[in-house]
Amino acid sequence: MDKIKIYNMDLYYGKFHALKGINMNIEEKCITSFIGPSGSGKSTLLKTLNRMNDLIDDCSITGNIFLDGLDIYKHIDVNQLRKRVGMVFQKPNPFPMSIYDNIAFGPRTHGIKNKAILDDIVEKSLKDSAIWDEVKDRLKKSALSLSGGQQQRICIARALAVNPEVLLMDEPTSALDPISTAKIEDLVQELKESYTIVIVTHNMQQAARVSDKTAFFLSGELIEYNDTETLFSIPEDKRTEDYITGRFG
Amino acid sequence: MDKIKIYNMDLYYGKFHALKGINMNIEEKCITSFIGPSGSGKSTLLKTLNRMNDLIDDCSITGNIFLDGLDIYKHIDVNQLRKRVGMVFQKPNPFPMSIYDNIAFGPRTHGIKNKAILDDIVEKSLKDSAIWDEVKDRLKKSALSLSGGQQQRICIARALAVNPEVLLMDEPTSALDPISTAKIEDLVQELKESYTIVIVTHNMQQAARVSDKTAFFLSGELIEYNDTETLFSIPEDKRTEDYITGRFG
Amino acid sequence: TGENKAKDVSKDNGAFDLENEIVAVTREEGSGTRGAFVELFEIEEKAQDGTKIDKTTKEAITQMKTDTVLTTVAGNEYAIGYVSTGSLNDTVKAINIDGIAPTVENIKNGSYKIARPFNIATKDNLSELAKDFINFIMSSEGQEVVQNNKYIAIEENTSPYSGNKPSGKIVVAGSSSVTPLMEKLREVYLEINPNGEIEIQQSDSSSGMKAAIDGTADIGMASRELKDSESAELKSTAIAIDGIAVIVNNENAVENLTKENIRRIFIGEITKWSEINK
Amino acid sequence: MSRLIRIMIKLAALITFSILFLIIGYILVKGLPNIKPSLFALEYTTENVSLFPAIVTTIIMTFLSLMIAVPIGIFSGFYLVEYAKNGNKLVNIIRITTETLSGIPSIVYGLFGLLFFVTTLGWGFSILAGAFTLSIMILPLIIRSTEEALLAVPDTLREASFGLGAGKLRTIFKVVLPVAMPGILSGIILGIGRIVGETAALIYTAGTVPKIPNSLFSSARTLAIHMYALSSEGLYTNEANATAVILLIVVIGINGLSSYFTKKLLKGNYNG
Amino acid sequence: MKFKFKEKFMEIIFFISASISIISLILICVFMFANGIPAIVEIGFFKFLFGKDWSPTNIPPSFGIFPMILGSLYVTGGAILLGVPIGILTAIYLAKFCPEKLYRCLKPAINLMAGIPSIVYGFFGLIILVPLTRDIFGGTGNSILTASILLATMILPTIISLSEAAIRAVPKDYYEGAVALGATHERSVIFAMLPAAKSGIMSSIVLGIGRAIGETMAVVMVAGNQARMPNGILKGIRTLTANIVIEMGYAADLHRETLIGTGVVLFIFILIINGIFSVLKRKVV
Ligand SMILES: Nc1ncnc2c1ncn2[C@@H]1O[C@H](COP(=O)(O)OP(=O)(O)OP(=O)(O)O)[C@@H](O)[C@H]1O
Ligand SMILES: Nc1ncnc2c1ncn2[C@@H]1O[C@H](COP(=O)(O)OP(=O)(O)OP(=O)(O)O)[C@@H](O)[C@H]1O
Ligand SMILES: [Mg+2]
Ligand SMILES: [Mg+2]
Ligand SMILES: O=P([O-])([O-])[O-]
Repeated sequence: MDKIKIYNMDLYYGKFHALKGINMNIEEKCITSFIGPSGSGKSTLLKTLNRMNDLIDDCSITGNIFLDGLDIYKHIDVNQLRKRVGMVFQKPNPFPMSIYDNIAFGPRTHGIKNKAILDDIVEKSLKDSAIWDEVKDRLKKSALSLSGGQQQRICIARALAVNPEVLLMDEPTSALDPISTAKIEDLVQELKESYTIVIVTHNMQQAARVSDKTAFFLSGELIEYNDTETLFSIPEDKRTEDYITGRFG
Repeated sequence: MDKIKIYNMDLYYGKFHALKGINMNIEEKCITSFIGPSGSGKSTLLKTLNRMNDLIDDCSITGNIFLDGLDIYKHIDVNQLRKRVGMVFQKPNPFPMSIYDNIAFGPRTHGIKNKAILDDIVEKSLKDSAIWDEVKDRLKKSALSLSGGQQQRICIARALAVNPEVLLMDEPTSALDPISTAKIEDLVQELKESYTIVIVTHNMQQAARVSDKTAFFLSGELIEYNDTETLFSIPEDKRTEDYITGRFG
Repeated sequence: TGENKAKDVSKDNGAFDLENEIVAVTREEGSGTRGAFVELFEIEEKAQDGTKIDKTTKEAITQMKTDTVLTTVAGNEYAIGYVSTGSLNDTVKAINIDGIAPTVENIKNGSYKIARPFNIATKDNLSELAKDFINFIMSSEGQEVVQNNKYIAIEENTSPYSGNKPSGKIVVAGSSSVTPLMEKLREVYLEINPNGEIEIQQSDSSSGMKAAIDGTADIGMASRELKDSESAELKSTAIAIDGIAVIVNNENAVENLTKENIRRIFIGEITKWSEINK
Repeated sequence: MSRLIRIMIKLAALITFSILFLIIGYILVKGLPNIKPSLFALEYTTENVSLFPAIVTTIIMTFLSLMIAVPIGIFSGFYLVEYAKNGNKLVNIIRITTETLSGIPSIVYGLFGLLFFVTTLGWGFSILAGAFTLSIMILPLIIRSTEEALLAVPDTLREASFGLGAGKLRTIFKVVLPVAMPGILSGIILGIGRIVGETAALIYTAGTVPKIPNSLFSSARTLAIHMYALSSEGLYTNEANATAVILLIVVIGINGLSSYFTKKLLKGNYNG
Repeated sequence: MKFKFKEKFMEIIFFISASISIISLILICVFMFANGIPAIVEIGFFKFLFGKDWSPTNIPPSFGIFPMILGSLYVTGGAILLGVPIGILTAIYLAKFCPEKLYRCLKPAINLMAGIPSIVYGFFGLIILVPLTRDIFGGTGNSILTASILLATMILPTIISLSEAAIRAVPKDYYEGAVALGATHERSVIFAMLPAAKSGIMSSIVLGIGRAIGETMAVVMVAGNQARMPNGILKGIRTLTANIVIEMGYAADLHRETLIGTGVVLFIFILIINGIFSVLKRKVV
């Protein structure tokens, strides 16, 4: 079943045509990865899925995106959309507050006030993002004092804490070591049971390892979109082949 | 020959013992990589080599570090040290000015005012960091309008522009696509001819690919330090073996 | 008359230098003090055709309050200015004009002519308290307060106060020059009539008149004559006379100036202390 | 080069603080010897020239004005930065108007307050009319400093908050405001400075009655006006000098209190 | 639903706040223009603006404010020349050079400086600065120079506080980036952090200029207030604001309206300066 449908979408930053006629369906409870060289528009497309591009002034979009059949620009309240479609960013961006408050921010936003429940959520989210052991003794310390990798895992925990339906991850492991990465990858596999996941990655091994479907972007165009196995073994497009075999450029 | 000698170094953030009794020599014109899980102190040690840790208030250091036999804390002016020991950060941090001015910042700092020379340096640095073609038409545009990957390559170019002797790179390719990464890796290999390079990476393939020597860190300790080939093929320490084979946790 | 006893010493040791330019300090256009000063010293030229030109030199420093005139003159050896006699203090020296000192007696007996009235202005339907307070001001008790504070009483009506001590509240607003006197009058009056409540708003003559016209104040205070537009709506009464003293720095040896000298200083014809009496 | 920069920076700081301490020294030297108990009598008379009522009025006036201007100013800042689209013509007009109005002499505000609050609305000379006039006067300052402080908050924080499904409101109050608060506070402190030091605008709106006000509709004088009133005829110069010292102390007190409250407020915010 | 209501409700509150601000700002403008424009029209635009004689109480009166326009330009220009560099450099000092302990004393001192009333500055100027400049530079002391120095002092707190806040808000990444290139602390702050704080610093300057132009009570005491064409910085001059505050108390009728008209001129004056600044701001990206 398709969770998200993107129909004939074009996106401009001012006059710069950043995404060109994108058509694609993202399957429910499945991991989709976006690959492509830097600047190809992966992050841009990802952000569009929970309307984070609304925040950019000169960004204009044509075409439609549907979540469960509803147009996200017309029929869904944007905050509800973002609650349902969570996000982890490329650069770690913890809030300048304590680790605990960072994680509890989302649940509190959605009305959870009970201390015990919050404590549980915080603990679970931190465990799921493989950082509990490192921070359990300093939950009241500022999240900004952590290392880059730790910060990013705090951000992942923060996103998980609101229990989204879809999780968008923009190179979530680019700042992580292999062990944490492996943990996150495992986690992502687990989450697949109940969530739809879209992941941007530069690491083709990662894409091959974790995702069910892969989309390859180049200069704002969706070049090829297929089952991960198929795409990596028998790419249809010459450019895809060149890219995945590193012959590119 | 040893470019840098670290002798019995301990580092504390307040009371937190972040680096424990580090002894190591970094060879001249050679690529050394630091690997280890997140929070193990790789970035911390790297920053110590050009005294970026001076900027952190509650950071205290004991032991000695020598550059070409001179104690960097006693016998070298800190700005000269940083000119000689350049750095690329984990998070791209271009200045809020034009691309051109970003690259020219370092040379200008060190007294180069001649426009033609600056132009040359800017072009060469951008070419070396594999981003010249993407930005050559918009050198006067703000560097902040670029994508994450592009920004990081600008930062690499900026570091190269001052012609350092040693180049410290903290996960310089963690935000780059494979093609740019490959270019940077090639570049690093080339730079080795004339520079000493220390690179922090989470990507063990990268470490294996580019570096001559590899150091493995765990919880602030230097566990093992050896030729890259040796370390990856016949690690002496059980923990190193567990880590590089991904059995760690 | 008008002789100079200034020590004519060299400029170097900082003593008084007669060759230094005179620094004339005047008040702003429209100030009551200035109005009286320029009129009485004939600095203002009135022609038959109704034109009126204030010829005060444009080089004169203009200060907008009595205290800043005092401070400027006190701080500059070569300055000359003028202030209300009520505000004189020992930081400056008041000089005699044509040999006459600016004392209360001299002003009262008419030998010292440089003075102007303090006015209050009211509308027709006054409250009981306002009427009574004005009666008090014009009574012998009220005029005694005027005299005790270095101002000159209005001669006319000096019968004693005989009010019925009404209660209520009135607002008196206007000129800051009149305010100190009005505060004294208020205090003495409230001792006689504790039932009343009097608020004094210190601003300036024009605001006082405006307040009286639109009813924000019961009584307006002005240190100048009323403008035509104001007297169309208000009735004014002089409650006291205020002398104007010409002042110089304490370092200045000048004790006396002729009226003509002062006029020529202020229209810019005399620019050096040494030129006086030539 | 660096040495030159450092010398210039230190020299500038030296100049600034020398002048400041010169001024403070001047105030103290002139004022301290004239401070005497009678200045603190409950009621003002021409004998004791008490400044006590003026202290009370200054405090009331400051907090009343801040209560009006700070929320409106900060909320306006929110609207301009977080809601109005960038490049919105209206925003630019407001920005330019606020900046322009900050250069209008306060006496013009005073005359406006006189016409509008005192006369048209019929409030008479009153603390309320004074506070409203002052509020309008310091609004530009608060709006602008809020705007700048909000603009300085990195967008990544807003993105993170929105990404969690937080609405604008929550993002603004829980994420953006705490980060921006120090900048806003410095605007508020500048505003306090203007309130406490203002004379021209208040003479025409709050009046100059030297009494402790018994309602918001009473006329009363702040310390600055008290000083102005005492000095203007050159009759109470010593008392005016003493008032300046007390004024300094009151400013220190009010500044301290506002920093304290802002910090309190922030603490509460982080745990919300 | 409740959630959405609250969002909408607060957005409306913010909008109303912004509207109140706008309305009150517009009211002030309307007040000024309605009172000032008729007088300007009656006198004649050019006669008013470029007339060199200001004798409002003469009969017939003469209302030329050109000397005051120049006066404001000179005094404000002087204040900016002295105050802006010192202010920004001091802000840099406080944000990046000052030891923590010293900062805890100096910061409240700056706040205090902002809280000193104009008339205190005025007396300070009259009693300390006027004799000082007279002794050092000559002239009467009540001069453009003295007024500029005094005004520069008075705009310092505005510029310092707002610039300091802007500099502190710059992410430390920029600083680190510069330091790692071998730039000294000074260079990193000036060339990497200042550009990032540009917008905030610019607006501190604009507000400072506003304060300088709009300031009256202090300038009036030291500027000499001669309503004639300026002739040297050691001579006195009258500014537009001084003109308003000096004469408003006694003015009536047309005279009063011309004073408010002077306010209108000031408004336009600052508008032009702000216009120049926003163009500059856009250019220097
Ligand atoms: N806010 C913006 N304004 C203008 N152009 C933008 C903006 N954000 C991105 N771009 C441009 O749009 C293109 C696509 O950017 P995007 O960030 O989506 O690339 P990406 O594929 O995620 O690259 P990377 O792997 O480097 O993150 C790039 O050329 C970039 O310069
Ligand atoms: N400024 C600081 N103050 C206090 N603790 C710090 C600071 N910076 C780092 N640390 C702590 O020091 C330890 C080492 O941090 P460091 O950044 O060197 O790790 P790292 O190996 O680079 O990790 P990563 O791969 O996540 O970047 C971590 O536990 C971190 O929390
Ligand atoms: Mg991206
Ligand atoms: Mg690190
Ligand atoms: O000059 P006055 O202040 O007395 O009008």
